[in-house]
Amino acid sequence: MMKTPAKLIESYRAMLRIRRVEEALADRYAEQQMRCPMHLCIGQEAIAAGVCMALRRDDVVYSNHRAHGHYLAKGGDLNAMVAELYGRTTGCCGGRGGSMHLIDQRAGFMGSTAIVGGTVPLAVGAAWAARLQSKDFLGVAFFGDGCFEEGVIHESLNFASLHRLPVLFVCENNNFAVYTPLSERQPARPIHAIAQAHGWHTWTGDGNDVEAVAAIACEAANRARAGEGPQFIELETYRWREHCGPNFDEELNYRSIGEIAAGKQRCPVARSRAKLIGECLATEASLDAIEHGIAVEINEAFQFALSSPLPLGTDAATKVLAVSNSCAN
Amino acid sequence: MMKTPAKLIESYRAMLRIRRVEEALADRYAEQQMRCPMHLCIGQEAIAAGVCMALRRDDVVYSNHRAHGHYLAKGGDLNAMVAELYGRTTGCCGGRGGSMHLIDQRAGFMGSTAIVGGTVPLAVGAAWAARLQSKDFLGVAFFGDGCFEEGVIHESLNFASLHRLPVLFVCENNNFAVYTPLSERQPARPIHAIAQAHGWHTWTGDGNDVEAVAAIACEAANRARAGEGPQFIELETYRWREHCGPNFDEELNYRSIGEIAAGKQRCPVARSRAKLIGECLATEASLDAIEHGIAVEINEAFQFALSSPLPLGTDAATKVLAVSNSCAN
Amino acid sequence: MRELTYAQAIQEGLHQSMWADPRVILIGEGVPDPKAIFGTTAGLRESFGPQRVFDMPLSENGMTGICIGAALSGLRPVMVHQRIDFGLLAMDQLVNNASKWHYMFDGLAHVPMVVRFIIGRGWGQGPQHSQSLQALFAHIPGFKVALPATAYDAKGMLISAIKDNNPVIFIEHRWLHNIKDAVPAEAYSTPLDCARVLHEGDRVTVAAFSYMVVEAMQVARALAPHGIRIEVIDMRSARPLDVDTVAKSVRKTGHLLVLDTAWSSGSIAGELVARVVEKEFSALRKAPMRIALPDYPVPTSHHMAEGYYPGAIQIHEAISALTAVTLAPAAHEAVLASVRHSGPHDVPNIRFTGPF
Amino acid sequence: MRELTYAQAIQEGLHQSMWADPRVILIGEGVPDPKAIFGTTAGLRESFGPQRVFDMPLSENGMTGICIGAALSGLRPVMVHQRIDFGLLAMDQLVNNASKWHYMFDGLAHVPMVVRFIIGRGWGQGPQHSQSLQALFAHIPGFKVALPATAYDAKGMLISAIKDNNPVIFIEHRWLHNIKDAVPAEAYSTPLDCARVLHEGDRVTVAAFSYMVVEAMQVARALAPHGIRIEVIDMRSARPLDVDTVAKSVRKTGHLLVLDTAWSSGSIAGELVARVVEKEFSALRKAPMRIALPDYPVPTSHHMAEGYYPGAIQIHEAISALTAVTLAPAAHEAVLASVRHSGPHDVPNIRFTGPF
Ligand SMILES: Cc1ncc(C[n+]2csc(CCOP(=O)(O)OP(=O)(O)O)c2C)c(N)n1
Ligand SMILES: Cc1ncc(C[n+]2csc(CCOP(=O)(O)OP(=O)(O)O)c2C)c(N)n1
Ligand SMILES: [Mg+2]
Ligand SMILES: [Mg+2]
Repeated sequence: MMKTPAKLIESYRAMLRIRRVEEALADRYAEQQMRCPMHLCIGQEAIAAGVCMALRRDDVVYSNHRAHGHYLAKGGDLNAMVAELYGRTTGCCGGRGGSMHLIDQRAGFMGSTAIVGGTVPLAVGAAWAARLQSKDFLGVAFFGDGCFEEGVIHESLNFASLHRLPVLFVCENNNFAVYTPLSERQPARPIHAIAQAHGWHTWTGDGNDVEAVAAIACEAANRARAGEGPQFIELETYRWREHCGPNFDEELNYRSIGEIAAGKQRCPVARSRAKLIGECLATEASLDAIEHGIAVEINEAFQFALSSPLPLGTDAATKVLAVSNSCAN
Repeated sequence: MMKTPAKLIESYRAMLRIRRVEEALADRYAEQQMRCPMHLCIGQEAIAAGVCMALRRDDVVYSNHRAHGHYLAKGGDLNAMVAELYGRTTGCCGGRGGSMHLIDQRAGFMGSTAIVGGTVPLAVGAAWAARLQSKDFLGVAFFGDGCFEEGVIHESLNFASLHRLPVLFVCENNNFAVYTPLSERQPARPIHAIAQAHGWHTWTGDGNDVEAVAAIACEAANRARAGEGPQFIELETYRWREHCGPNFDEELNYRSIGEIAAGKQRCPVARSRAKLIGECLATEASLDAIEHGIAVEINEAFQFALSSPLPLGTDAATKVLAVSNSCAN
Repeated sequence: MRELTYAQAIQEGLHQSMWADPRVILIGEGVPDPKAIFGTTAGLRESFGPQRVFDMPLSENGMTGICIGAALSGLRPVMVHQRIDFGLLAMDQLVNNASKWHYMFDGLAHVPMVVRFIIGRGWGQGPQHSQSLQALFAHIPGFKVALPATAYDAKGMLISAIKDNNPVIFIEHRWLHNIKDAVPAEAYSTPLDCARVLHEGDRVTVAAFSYMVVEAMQVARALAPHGIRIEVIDMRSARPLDVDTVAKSVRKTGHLLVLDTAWSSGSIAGELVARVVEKEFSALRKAPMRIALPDYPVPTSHHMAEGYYPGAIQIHEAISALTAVTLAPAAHEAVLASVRHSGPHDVPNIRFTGPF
Repeated sequence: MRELTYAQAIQEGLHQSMWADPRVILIGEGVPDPKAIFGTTAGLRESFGPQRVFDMPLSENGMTGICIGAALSGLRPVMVHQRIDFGLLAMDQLVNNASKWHYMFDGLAHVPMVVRFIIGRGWGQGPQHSQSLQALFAHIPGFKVALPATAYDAKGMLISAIKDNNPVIFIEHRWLHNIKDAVPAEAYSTPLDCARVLHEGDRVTVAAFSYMVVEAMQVARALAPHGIRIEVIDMRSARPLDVDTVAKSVRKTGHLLVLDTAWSSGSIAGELVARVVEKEFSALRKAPMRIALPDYPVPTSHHMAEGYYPGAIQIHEAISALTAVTLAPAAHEAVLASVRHSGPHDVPNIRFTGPF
C-alpha cells in the first residue's frame, strides 16, 4: 500500500500538517486565549498519520488526552478543532470540550476524552456493534504506555479476544506517563506480550517511521476486517514537548538532554522528507508547496476560530439530557 | 517436602476436614439457622490444603466468597467459623460477616470478602508491606477463574511484577463463574499465560492432586521468599455443588450429568486416601481415626456455635469507626 | 385484572422492548443462566438468541465502556448487575463517560443505555451485598435514576428507560421482585420524571422511595379505618426529583416524612427534605422528618441486623409524632398488628429460604 | 506571624508526619515528579527516599487495594490523586473495602489510610477534570471526609488524618493551594469532626465547604463595615457533619445559607440544610438557602463557563434576600466592588497562566 510515491507524500503531508498545526497552537498558547489543558503530540505524528492511512472513513477511532494528531489524521475538521481550543461556538464540541475532547463523527472520529483508559473499551464496543449489526467497520483505540496500566485494558483485551472482534489497539509507547518513566510503572517486559497472551495478534514497530507504521496498520486492519480477530500494535515513539502545555521542558530534568536530543533525532517528519527527496520521490519544490498549503490552511483555521462567535454562559445549561424522540409514543 | 508419609497424611486430613465441615454445613443449612449466602468448596479441597501446607503461619492469605477451605487450611479457628455462619457473637467476625467474610489474623488469614477481585490487590499490598518492612512473609491470594476477568487483576499483576514482590496468586480454575462456563467469558488461551506475560513465574497443575499442588506451592513459595518475584499458580479443579448454597445442582442443566460425574471421579480426597492405603503409607484404621477425630471436632464446633450468645441489634451500631489512639496527643 | 410480579413485569418489559426494537441488546453476569437474574431475564435468550442476549465476563467497568461504545455505534444496551455493590467497579465509565458524553460533545452523540442495578436486604447479604447506593447516581447530571416500586411501574418505566436516549440507572429492590400488581399486557411507557400519589390523604405527606413505598402503603391502609388519611407519594425517580408533586401535597398536609432504603446521611431523602423546605418552608407546620437506614453497614448476622431496617412501625411512630394524633390504645394496637412484618425479619416472605 | 500557602502547609504536614512515624508512606501518580502535585509533595522523596515516597502505575483501583493491603499489614499509606475524577476508578476498593473493613471484621483490623483528592475549577479543566465529588464519599459510613479551607487546617487536619486509624478522604480545592495563612512550624492536630466559626455574626449563618469559605469570608468582610455581621462557619468536614455548630448559630441568626463547590442536587449542602431543618425548624425564620453549582457539567470554554461558578456576588444577593436588608446604593456598590473577582474568571489569580 505504502509503496506508491503518492501514498508516501500523502503520509508526509499528514504528519507535517499535524506538526505545523501544533506548532501554531504552541506559538499562540501564550496569548492566553486557548484556556484549557493541551497535550501536544509533536514527535509522535507518524503513528497517527500511518495508522489512519490504513483506515477507512467509516472505521471509528477513539482517542485520549493527546488527540490532535489522531483527529487530524482521521480527517477531523481543522477549523472545528482550532475553534474548539479557543472555546468558540464553532468548535467541534461547541466549546464544551477543549483540546482533550475532540469529535468529528462524519470522519469516523468518535471522541477523545480526558480520563486515561476511558475510551479504550468504547472502541471495543464499536467493534462489537459492527459485528452485531453485520457491518465491516473497525473499532480503533489510540492510547499511551501509561494507559496500559489501567485495569480496563485487561477487560477490553479479554472481551475483544473472546468475541474475536474487529478492533485495533494502537499503543503509543513514548516511555512516559507525565514525567514518570515506564521503568517506574511497569516491569521490564514488552507491553504487547500481554495482548498476545490474551490471544491478540500483535505487531511492533518504529513509531518514527511512517511507512513502517502504515504497513503494519494496513496488514492489521486487513486481518481484523477479515475476521481474524483483534490486533494490537505497539509503537515506539517520543514526545518532544512537555506533557501538557506548549513548551519544551529540558529544565524539568526528568529526562536527560541527551535523551531528548536522541528523540528529536528520530524525527518522523524529517525522516520522511529525507526519504522522499533522497529517493527522488518528490522534489524540494513540491514539498515546499505542501508546506505552503498547510500554512495557508492553518492561517485560515485560526482566522476562522478567532472570528467565530463566543458562546454565552447561558449556553452551558443546554444539552444536559438528550431528547428522547423514541419515547414520544 | 510432600515426600514424607506424615505430610501426606496431614494433607489428607486437611482436605477431609474441609470436606466434612462443609458437608455438615450443607446438612444443617436447611434448618434455616445459617442465614447467609454460603459457597461450598467441596471438590476443591486439595488446593486449599496443598497450598497452605507450603505456607508459614505468618504468611498472609486473602480469599474470596468461597473461603471455608482456605480459612481452615491456613489454620483458621473452626469454632469461630461455624459460629460466624450462625451469626453468633463468638463468630470470627462476631456475626458481622457470615460465610463470605472470614478472618483469623493470628493464623495469617487476613480476610475474605464478597466482591470478586476485591482482595487480590490486598495480598499484593501485604507483600509490599513485607518488602518495605524487611520482613519475609508472603502475600497470598486465592481466587477463581472468573475473578481473573476483573481489571484489578491486571493492575495487581503489573505492580507485583514491577517490584518483584513476594506474592503468590492461586487461581482455582473450576471452569465456572456462577453458572457461566469459562468459554462464554474468556477466549481459549491459558489464564496463567497472562501472568507470565506480566513477568510472573507461572505454574500449572492438577488441583485434584494434593501432593502435586503442595509440591508446586512449596517451590513457588520458596522462590517468592528468596526474592525471585511473584508466582502464579493455576490449578484445574471442579465445584461439585451449586454455586451458592448447600445442594447439588444437576437439575439446573448448565453442565452435563456426565461432566459432573467426571468431576467427582477426580475427587482429591478419595485419591489421596487411595494412595495412602495403596502405597501402605497409612492403615484403614488410622484413617478411620482421623475421620473420627474430625467428626468429634465438627460436632463440638456446632455445639460451640449453637450454644454461643446471640448478638443484639444494638451491637450493630458499634465499631463503625476505629478508635484512633495515635491521634490522642 | 391481569397480575404479574415485579420480576415478571421487568421480564415482559424487556421482552416487548426487544421485540419492538432490534437495536436493543441485553447483557449481564447471569442474564441467560438458569436463575435468570431473579427471573427477570427468563426466556429472553431463547426468544432473541445469543446475538442479542449475553452473559458477560466479570469486568464491570470494561463491559460498561463496551456497552457505551456499542450505544454510540447504534445499539441500545441494557446491562444488568445482580447487586448495586458491583456497580462501584463501573463508576468511572458511568460517571465520567456515560453521564457526560452527550453534554461534553455538544449533543452530537448520546448514550441510550439502561443499567439495571438491584438493591436489597435480608438473608445475611451483609455489608458488601446489600447497599442502597442510589444517592451516588442521583447526584450526577446526565443520568436519569428510576426506582420503580410497583410491577406496573417496573414495566412502564423500564420500557421508557429503554426508549430514552440518555443513560438511565434503573434500580430494583429485591424485596419488590415477588410482589404482584396489575400489569397490562400491552407495552406502555411510564414517565421517568413524575412521582405518583398512591394514597390520598390530608394529614401528612409521606414521600417514599422504592421498597419503602410498600411499607408506607401498609401504614396508610392500617390508619385509614381510624380516620387518619396520610398521603403516600411513590417518588419513582431519584433524578430528576419530582419536588413539585411533594410540594403540592405538603401545601395540603403541612407535614413531610421522607422514606428511603439508604443510609440516612447524604441520602436522596435528605435532598428531598432540603428541596421541599427551600420551596415550601411556610407550608410546613413542623420540622420534616426522614426515615432511612442508620449510618453504618448492615451486619450479616440476622440477629444483629434485627432492627436495622426501619419499616411500617417506625413510619407509624413518625406520623404520630408529626401529626400529634394519639389513637385509642385498642386502635393503636390494631394498627401495629396489621403492619407488623410476619415471619423472620430478614426475608420478604416466608417462602424465601435462601441461599442468596 | 509565620505564613505558608495551603500547598506548603500540606507539604509540611506530610513531612512532619513521615518524620514522626516511619510507617507512613506516600504514593501517587506524580508524587516525586518535578511538579510534585502542585508543590504539595516537593522534596519528600529527597527527604525520605524511594522506599517511602512512590510514584505509581496508572492503576487507581488496584493501587488503592494495594495500599489497603499495606495498611492492614502495618503501614500507613497516604495516596494522592491529582483529580478527584480519577477516584471514580477506585470506588470499589474505597467503598467496598476501605470503608467497611473495620466494621465487617468486627473491629479486628483497621485501615489507616489517607486518600488525598484534589477538586477544582478553571482553566478549561472541563467536564472530566473538575468535578467536586465529595458527596459520593460523604454518604459512606466508615469514612471521614475532610475538606480543609485554610492552610492552617490543611496542615492540622492532614496530620490528624494520617494519625487516624480510619480511611480519611482528604479533599483539597486547587484554588486554595496558593492561599496563605498563619501556620505554626510545629506539628499539630486539628480535629476531623468540628466545624469552625471563622467570622462571628448575628444576621445569617453562612455554612461553607472548602473553597466557598473564601468567597463567604470576602462577603463577611465587605459587609462588616456596613454593620451587617454574618456568621461564617467553615464546615471543614463533610463526614461527620458538625450539625451542632451550625444549629447553634442558626438559633442565634434564624437564617441559614449553605455553600458548596459541588452540583446542587444531592450535595452535602442539601444534607446540611436537611439536618439543620430537622433539628432547628423552629429557630429558622425563613426558608434556608443553598448556593452550589448548577446541575450540569462545567463546559471547557471559559466563555461558556462564565457564570457557572457562584461566588461572593451570589452570596451577597442571597444574604440580602434572607435578611431583607437593603443597603444604600453607594454602600451596595462598595460591597460589590470589594468582592468582585479581579482578572479572568477562570483563574484563581492573575499569576495563573495554565497550562493545566
Ligand atoms: C484515570 C486517570 N489517571 C490519571 C490521569 C492523569 N494523566 C493524564 S495524562 C497521563 C499520562 C498518560 O500517559 P500515557 O498513557 O503514556 O499517554 P501520554 O501522555 O504519554 O501520551 C496521566 C497520568 C488521568 N487523566 N486519568
Ligand atoms: C465484582 C463482582 N461481580 C460479580 C459478583 C457476583 N459473583 C459472586 S461469585 C461469582 C463467580 C466468581 O467466579 P470465580 O471467580 O470463578 O469463583 P468460583 O465461584 O468459581 O469459585 C460472581 C459473578 C461479585 N460478587 N462481585
Ligand atoms: Mg506515554
Ligand atoms: Mg470459577
